[in-house]
Order: sequence, then C-alpha cells, then structure tokens
Amino acid sequence: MVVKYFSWIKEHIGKSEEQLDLPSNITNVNQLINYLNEIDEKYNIIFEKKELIKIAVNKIYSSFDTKISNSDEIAFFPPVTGG
Amino acid sequence: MVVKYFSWIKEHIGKSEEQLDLPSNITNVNQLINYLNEIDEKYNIIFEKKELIKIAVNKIYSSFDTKISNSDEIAFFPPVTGG
Amino acid sequence: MSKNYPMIKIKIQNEDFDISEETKNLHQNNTGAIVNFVGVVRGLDEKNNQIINSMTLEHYPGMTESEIEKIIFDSYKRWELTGVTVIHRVGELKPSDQIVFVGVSSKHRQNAFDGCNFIMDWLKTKAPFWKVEENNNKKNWVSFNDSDNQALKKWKK
Amino acid sequence: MSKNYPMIKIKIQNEDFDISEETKNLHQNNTGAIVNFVGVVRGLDEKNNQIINSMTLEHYPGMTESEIEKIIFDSYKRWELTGVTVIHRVGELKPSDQIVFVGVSSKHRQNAFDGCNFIMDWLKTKAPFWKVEENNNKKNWVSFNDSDNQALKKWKK
Repeated sequence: MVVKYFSWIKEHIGKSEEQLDLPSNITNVNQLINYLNEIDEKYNIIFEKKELIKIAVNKIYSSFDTKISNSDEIAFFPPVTGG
Repeated sequence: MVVKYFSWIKEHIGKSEEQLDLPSNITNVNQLINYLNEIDEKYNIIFEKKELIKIAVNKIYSSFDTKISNSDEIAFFPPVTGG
Repeated sequence: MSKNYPMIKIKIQNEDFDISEETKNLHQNNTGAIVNFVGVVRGLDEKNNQIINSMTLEHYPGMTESEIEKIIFDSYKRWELTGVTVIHRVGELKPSDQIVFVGVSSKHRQNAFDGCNFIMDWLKTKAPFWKVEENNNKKNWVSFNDSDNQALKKWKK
Repeated sequence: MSKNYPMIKIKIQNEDFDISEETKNLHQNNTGAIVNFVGVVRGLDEKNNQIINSMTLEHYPGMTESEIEKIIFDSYKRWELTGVTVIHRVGELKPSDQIVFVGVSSKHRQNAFDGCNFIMDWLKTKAPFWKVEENNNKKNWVSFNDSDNQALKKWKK
C-alpha cells in the first residue's frame, strides 16, 4: 500500500509517501489510522482531530469507513487552499 | 435646438441630426414630437409607436413630458443593442 | 465603513483590445480576484437563421460614456471593488471579433463576479449602442432582446 | 434537449498563462459570451496582517486533474456551455503573479457567468491544492476559509 501525505501533514511526517505492508485485519481507513497511531507517535498529532483531515483512496474523496486493501493508494491531507 | 437620430430612425429620417428653431409654445418632448409629425409625414412612422422610442435630453434618458428649450440637445433612438 | 473608489477606465474605440493587458491593468496590490466578460460577434443570427457576414456598431458619443459611468458608479455602491474597466468597440466587426470587455477586480471573488455580471446586464439595456448586421448587402438592425430586461430583475433589491 | 459537450482544457503547470490566448481558444462559432476568472497572489495576508514575500503551491498529481474534471462535468450538466478552460499554477509564485484561470464560454452570458462562478467555488473547496506563504524564512500553510464552504450554498438546488 502507498500512503501519501500533503501540505503540513507531509512536513510533520517528514516524507511525502511511504510503502506499507498492511496486516490482513486492516480493511478500512479507520483501522489504518489506528495502526499508524500505534507504530509511531508522530502520527498522533495528525490524527487527533481526524475530522479536520481529508482522505482519498485511489485519488477519490473517501471516508473513515471506506474499504481498503494492500493494492490501494491512500492519501491524507488538510482541507484544500488553491484557487 | 439640435435633434439627433440613431440606428434605423436615423436611416428613415435620412440624417443623423437637424437644427430646429422651436416655436415658443413647444415646451416638452411630446409637443416637439407633435410638431415634427406636422411638418413632415416621414416622422409619423417613427412616432406612431412612441412607447418603443427612447428619448434623451442633453444626453440623459428622459420622458415625453420632460421640459425642453431651444438650447437643448434632444435624441430619439430605438432600444439599445450593444454588448 | 469607508469605501475606496475603484480605478475606473472607460473606452469606446474602433481598435481591438488585449485582454491580458487589460487584466494586468486591473491587478493592484491586494486584489485577489479579477472577473472578465468578453463578448464576441457571432457568425449566425439564430432567431432568423441567417449567416452574418459583418456587423457595424454605432453609439451616441458623450451619452454612451456617461451611461457606462453611471452603471459603474452603481456597481461600486453595491460591492467593494478595486478596479473596473469597460471597453466597447464601434464600427465594422466580423464574426468572432471581440466587441466588449468588462473587467472587474476585487479582493473577494464573489464581488468581482457580481460586479461584472451587474455591469454587463445594465450595459445591455442602458448604454446607447446599436448593432446593424450585414448579410449580402442586406442590413438588419438588431432588435432589443426582452431577455435583457428580464436579466435586470435579479438586481432589484 | 440534446446537449453538446463543451471543449474542455485542464492544465496544471509551473508556467504563467496568457489570458488573451486562452480566451481566443474559447472562441468558437456561435459563442457569444466568455467569462474569465483570474486569481492573483496577494501581497498581504490580511487575516494576520503579514506581508507575503512568496508562496508555493503544491497539488496531488492525478487527483487534482480528476477533481477539476468532475467539477467541469457538473457545470455543463447545469448550463449549456461551449467551452471550459481551467489552468492552475503550482510551484513558487510572487505577489501579483497569476495563480488560476477559469474561462467559460457559452452562447448566453448568464450561463457563462454562472458556470465560471460555480467552477471557481467548487475548485476552492475540492481541488487538491495547498498554499504555503513564505515571509522572512517563515512558512505558513494557508488554512481553509470557511467562507468558501458558505459560497457553495448558492448551488444547492
């Protein structure tokens, strides 16, 4: 699985993307977030206010209960500020 | 007094403006129209549907009862079609 | 709240205009948003299903400028605008030639959209311009479109 | 009524764009009206009263384009449009640089105004771009403006 980060989230994590090999019991975005929170504290600040974070699965806006698998591309980013 | 004509009104009258020396009993636009209708039949077609004609006195939108004098510039034109 | 007057430019001209240049003139410090309207000559009179070879625009010098000025004045009484440019061509034009440019800048995009839309709607009904379409030596003075009167309703408070 | 699809162009690029050229590309036979929105970098962050020296825009390649495409698709389901162009710059920009161009052409001006306004409002809330402002080596990620969510309300049927 590829996980991508943008804007200040990318800066906080210290990288723009990472490859993860997901345990088989992780089947949705919420479970992925819990998993990340467990493996490293640095994720906590990002996900402590989950409602402020936008999620894309395979480049489509998604939600916490969106199903995911190891072949997906997941992105976490703050609300957009273009235009 | 200068009377100006625009668009198809100008073409029908055959000139874009004319100088008139107004009789002193003509004090508003309506009276001017009646006066023109009397001096030449060519004005009749233009003024037979007066409600379709726009009037400007000294370059300001005006109405049939707007007061006029010999020093004014009067214009008759159809509804505008720019833009 | 005290309001600053916007930069205003009104031109009635035969020559074409350059939209990039006009947009740059509307850039000012702290202007974030510019909305431009550009009108172009159509090649077909749809109402009468007639090809248009060319058209000629005439205006009422002096009155045209002052009517446009009044419209711009009304627009910046309603919205906070930083700049307004209106350029309208007169004389002979061909299909796909540019006729009119209305550019409005503001700090906030909705003001720029509304100001530009408002100015175009009023220009269409108040500014003394008349179009005559030419097709095979036949002249056809374009008639006023009542939908332009209807368009004004959205601006009645 | 059967609808023709408009000509669509979407570009995410570092380079500047030429509004005159883009407007000409939106001219098509029987297109009478073109409405352009141009966003420019402001020199001042008003919320924090901070001078902005430069800003950098990043995006999510692939998703950004597809989100803009969806917005354009929604716009031409609502209005009869003949052409839509969206150009958004990324990378480092300076105050008064152009950031975004949204050009919409239609036979009828109100469709062009509404389509352009709609696309800008949705682009502001959905297209994955993020701005970071730089001032004396301090970076400030711009935060989302709730007024952009409010702006969407006018498009709820």
